[in-house]
Amino acid sequence: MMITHYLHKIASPAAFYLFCGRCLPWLIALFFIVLALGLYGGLVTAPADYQQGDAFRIIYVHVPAAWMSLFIYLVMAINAAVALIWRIKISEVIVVSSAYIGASFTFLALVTGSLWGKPMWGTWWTWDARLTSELVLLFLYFSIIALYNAYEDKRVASKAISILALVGVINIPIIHYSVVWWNTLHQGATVTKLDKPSIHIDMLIPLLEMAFAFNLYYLISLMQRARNEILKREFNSLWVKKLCQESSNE
Amino acid sequence: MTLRVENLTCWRGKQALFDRLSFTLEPKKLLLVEGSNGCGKTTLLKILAGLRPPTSGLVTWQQTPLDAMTEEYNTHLKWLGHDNGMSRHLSVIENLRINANLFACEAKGIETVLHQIGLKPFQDTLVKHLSAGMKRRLALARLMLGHSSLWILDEPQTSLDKAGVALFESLTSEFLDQGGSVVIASHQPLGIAPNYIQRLNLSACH
Amino acid sequence: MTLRVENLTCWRGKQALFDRLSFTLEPKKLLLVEGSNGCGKTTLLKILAGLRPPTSGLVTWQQTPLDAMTEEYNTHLKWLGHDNGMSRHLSVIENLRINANLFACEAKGIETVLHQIGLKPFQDTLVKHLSAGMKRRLALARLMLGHSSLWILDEPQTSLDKAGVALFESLTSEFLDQGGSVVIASHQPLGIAPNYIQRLNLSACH
Amino acid sequence: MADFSFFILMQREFKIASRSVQQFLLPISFFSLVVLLFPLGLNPSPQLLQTIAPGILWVAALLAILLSLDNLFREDYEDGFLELLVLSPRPLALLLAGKVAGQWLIIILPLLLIASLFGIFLGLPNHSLGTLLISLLIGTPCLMLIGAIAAALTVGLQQSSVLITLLLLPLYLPVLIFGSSAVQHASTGLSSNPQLYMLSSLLILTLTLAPLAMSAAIKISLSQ
Amino acid sequence: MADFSFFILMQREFKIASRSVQQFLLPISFFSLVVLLFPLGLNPSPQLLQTIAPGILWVAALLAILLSLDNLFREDYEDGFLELLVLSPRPLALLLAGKVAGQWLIIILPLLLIASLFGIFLGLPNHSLGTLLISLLIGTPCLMLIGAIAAALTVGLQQSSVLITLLLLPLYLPVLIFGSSAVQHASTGLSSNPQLYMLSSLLILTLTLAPLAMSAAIKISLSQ
Ligand code: HEM
Ligand SMILES: Nc1ncnc2c1ncn2[C@@H]1O[C@H](COP(=O)(O)OP(=O)(O)OP(=O)(O)O)[C@@H](O)[C@H]1O
Ligand SMILES: Nc1ncnc2c1ncn2[C@@H]1O[C@H](COP(=O)(O)OP(=O)(O)OP(=O)(O)O)[C@@H](O)[C@H]1O
Ligand SMILES: [Mg+2]
Ligand SMILES: [Mg+2]
Repeated sequence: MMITHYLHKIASPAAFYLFCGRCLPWLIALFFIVLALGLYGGLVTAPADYQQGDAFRIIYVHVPAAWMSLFIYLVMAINAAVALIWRIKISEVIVVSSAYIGASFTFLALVTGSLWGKPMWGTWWTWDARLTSELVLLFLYFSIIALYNAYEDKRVASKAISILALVGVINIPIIHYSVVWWNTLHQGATVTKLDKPSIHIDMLIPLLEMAFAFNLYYLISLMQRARNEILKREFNSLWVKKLCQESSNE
Repeated sequence: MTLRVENLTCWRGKQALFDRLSFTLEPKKLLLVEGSNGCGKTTLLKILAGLRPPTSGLVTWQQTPLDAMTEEYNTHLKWLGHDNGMSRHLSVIENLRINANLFACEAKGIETVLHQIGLKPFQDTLVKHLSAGMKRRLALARLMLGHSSLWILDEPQTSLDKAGVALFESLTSEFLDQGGSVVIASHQPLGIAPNYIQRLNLSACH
Repeated sequence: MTLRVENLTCWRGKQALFDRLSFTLEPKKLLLVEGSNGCGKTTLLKILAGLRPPTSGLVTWQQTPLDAMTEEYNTHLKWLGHDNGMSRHLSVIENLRINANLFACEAKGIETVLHQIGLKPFQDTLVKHLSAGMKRRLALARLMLGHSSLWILDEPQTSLDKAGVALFESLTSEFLDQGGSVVIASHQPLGIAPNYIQRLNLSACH
Repeated sequence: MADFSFFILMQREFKIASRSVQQFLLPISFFSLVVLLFPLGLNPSPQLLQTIAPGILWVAALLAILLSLDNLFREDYEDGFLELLVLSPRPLALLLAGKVAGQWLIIILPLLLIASLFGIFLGLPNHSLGTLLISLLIGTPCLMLIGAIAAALTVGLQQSSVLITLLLLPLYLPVLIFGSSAVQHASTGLSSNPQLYMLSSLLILTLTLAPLAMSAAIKISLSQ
Repeated sequence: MADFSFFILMQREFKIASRSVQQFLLPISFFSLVVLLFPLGLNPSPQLLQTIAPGILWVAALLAILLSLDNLFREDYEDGFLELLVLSPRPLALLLAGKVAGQWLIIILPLLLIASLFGIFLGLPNHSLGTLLISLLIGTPCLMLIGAIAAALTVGLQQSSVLITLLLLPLYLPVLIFGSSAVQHASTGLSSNPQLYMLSSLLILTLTLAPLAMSAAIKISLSQ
């Protein structure tokens, strides 16, 4: 009881709106610093691969983007559960806002992957399990967005997509373990093996930096989208009216 | 058995249908919801039945808010919307049997109800072969199955002929006499003793 | 411009709805078809509109049988059934534009019609977002587009509020004044000068 | 009056479609579903995939059109709009032809786009891609028109979708066979002209006869 | 009161289905359509056919179920019956589960029959025929239940059939992969137990969660 009460309090749309407003400038600054570090490390200091030459450097976009595509889905699913069980408005907003960002990252992972596939496997595309299941993840994001837009009433729409997001969770393990369950062309776990990553430390550090930068980017654009969405939904509530007055006074 | 509404507000799009509406409906009372086309009668009825959430405000039944006891509330409620809720591809009596099951009423009442409502000769006709008014009569038959304490009816007299309307009115009077409450949205005059009736004009809220 | 019916018989299943029905409808006359639920009013109206063939008998318009001149007859006819004939997914004004096109009326009348029928503020609302009565008003708006000499209307007052019914009655009176003929099936009292009205009670045929 | 009739319902279809992007997603989504299911369900070698690609693409197109037929007249029937069409002074055959043409136009562009995309992904050789597009361009109107007759006949019946499928199974076979064998011939380097000619003559036949059949079918369906 | 609820709508589905034989023809007709179209569209060698047979049969079963989903709740929504379900004192999840179970029972028997028939025609080895039937028996309830969630989410929306396909494209993938690879393994002589275990655990998952998701979805769809 205590916990849900507390949750409701800090997750009130007004509080969330103001909180994001305060965080955003700092996050943006941090994002640019980490991005610069990661790019420098990836494009300049990391040694060229002994097999792939400089072509491998696309790893610094492909792998973080692919990770994000899965991670964002998990964030969505968790928020969907929260939205359905505790009826927290902010979670509803996070689900919708994440869908668009997740779709973009998935698209990016697909494009960079197939750009990388051409020199590596000699083809843009093959129908192996990981590639196909990543494509299916893109469709999952699309279907969530389409369902959201099909509903007129956006509060109803967020509940509907929360259910869909939860049902779709079964796909995540399938995408992640596809390289284990089926023998495919795609790289097995290289970085995410816990004991001993099979990748050179000079390559690994920029990769982790890029992954962090991508996470920051997600957080930033999530906050911005969520703020917009909140304003749209609460257009006739007192705090939004007050906010409008303040900003027009300035 | 009291239905109480407190500060009920409903927005559709960018327009408020009603704003901070409050009333109480006691047993033996009929709330006649009136108002011009599109003023929000159907919407109000759906909220009272628990089919839609209101934008804000509270509906309570016996002091408990609706969303806290849906299934319990449903045992007391009978709903008749703009649509009849009958399957086109089933016969009259099959539809009634399913309804009796769904609302856990005894099935033996069905024969008498059919008789009363004038559909006995058509009991094996498929619903898609009924005329508009006969369909509405069938929907009314649902109200007579089993026990309930609250009826929520959206324009129940639609398509009924004069005998049908009279039948409906006598049914309602009887139900009220036995301590039921009724909410009706209607544009037609209602032949029920005025001491039962409590009026709500929605157009006035704008 | 006379609608004449001779020896019209219609069987539905194993039962005759009406048997050797004959009447004539002159201009400036309104035929009010009455009868209990399921007695065959809708069926008769559909036959008169040429939507169904009768089991036997003849319907003529200006001495010509209907099936010999469908498209010619259709230029004179306006039909309003139990359903409104409006697409849920189009807006009010789009629906009217398509109707004007379909019946080859000038589109400029649409604005005034919308105004008259009280749907001007909703002209860009999708039909699925209208209330039951607003939909019926929209269907009535069709009658006012372009010229016609015969209206066939099945329970036109359904779902209309008092203002809507009054509007409908004044429209009909005006149309009759200008020399039109009207066939209406209805259970509700009709506020139209009795000298226009010609009654047909279908229950009497059984 | 007849000259303009064709465009009334066509325009209406466009309006309805423009209400929601999803209408344009129909071919894409269903087509993708069918096409994607195969590589996943079959787990085939790239070579095998290439062999069966023309068949998969054509079957997927056929199924996508079949799916859209079920709803072609349903809503219009239920909200009473079909009655108005029959009672309009304009020629019913032309009105309905316009409706079907509108639906086809809405479906065809995304279908062609996505078909060529999947054609590439499935490893169809470049020179047969053109044949695929042309065969779809000639074949799909046949499918739509024949399907519309079946849809008109079954409007208002219980289980109309089953009936439609049953009615269409034999009717669609010739189109499918000519269409997919055109693509197959092209991808093995043979000329696909004979098949394309056959498809074209089927098209001419359906174009002239289907609108009349449709309007008769609608009148019959409504008069019960 | 809950104990009996499951059977109310199940019985109703049977009643409606018994009105017309066509209901039982739905799976057969659509399934046959898809399965027949392939050999005709592909023009393959018997060997090739045998390789792709498991995939074709599974894809056809999936599509047949997909097709029946579009109408699962539509009529009940339009005639107001869904409102009554929501307002009934019985647990909505159980009522809906009963409905889906009824539909499944109506579909499954003819489907299994026709699938084994076609399996033989397509040259599937005898020992993998059993696996085909078992995998369909475990897999199709998953497909029905997941599909029913999608149908419940899109009830009352414009273009619901498009949306359903789009929603199900990603959701059906796991079932299809495990199902068809079970048959493939069996026909190459390998054990298909791992796949069947995976399918069974998917089934248990959907059996427990889908009714709840469905009832939440129906309530949401009706409340707009
Ligand atoms: C369109 C083609 C491709 C797609 C859709 C794709 C998709 C993915 C996905 C979804 C992941 C994340 C897996 C997870 O964390 O569970 C991933 C990771 C990865 N991909 Fe790709 N990929 C593609 C092409 C390639 C190519 C051509 C290469 C290089 C040969 C490659 C190398 C990697 C590596 C090294 C990882 C990190 C593995 C790890 O440690 O988790 N990918 N890819
Ligand atoms: N599609 C149909 N198939 C078979 N019989 C039908 C069909 N529609 C109506 N009937 C039967 O025809 C009879 C007349 O129906 P009709 O709809 O004409 O009645 P109505 O006078 O319009 O009644 P209402 O006042 O209820 O609208 C009824 O007994 C009905 O059972
Ligand atoms: N599904 C919907 N989505 C959005 N707005 C709607 C929807 N249904 C109704 N409305 C709007 O809500 C308002 C009230 O509709 P409602 O159906 O409650 O009216 P009503 O009082 O029942 O009218 P009637 O007497 O015509 O039945 C109308 O202005 C209508 O435009
Ligand atoms: Mg209403
Ligand atoms: Mg009638």
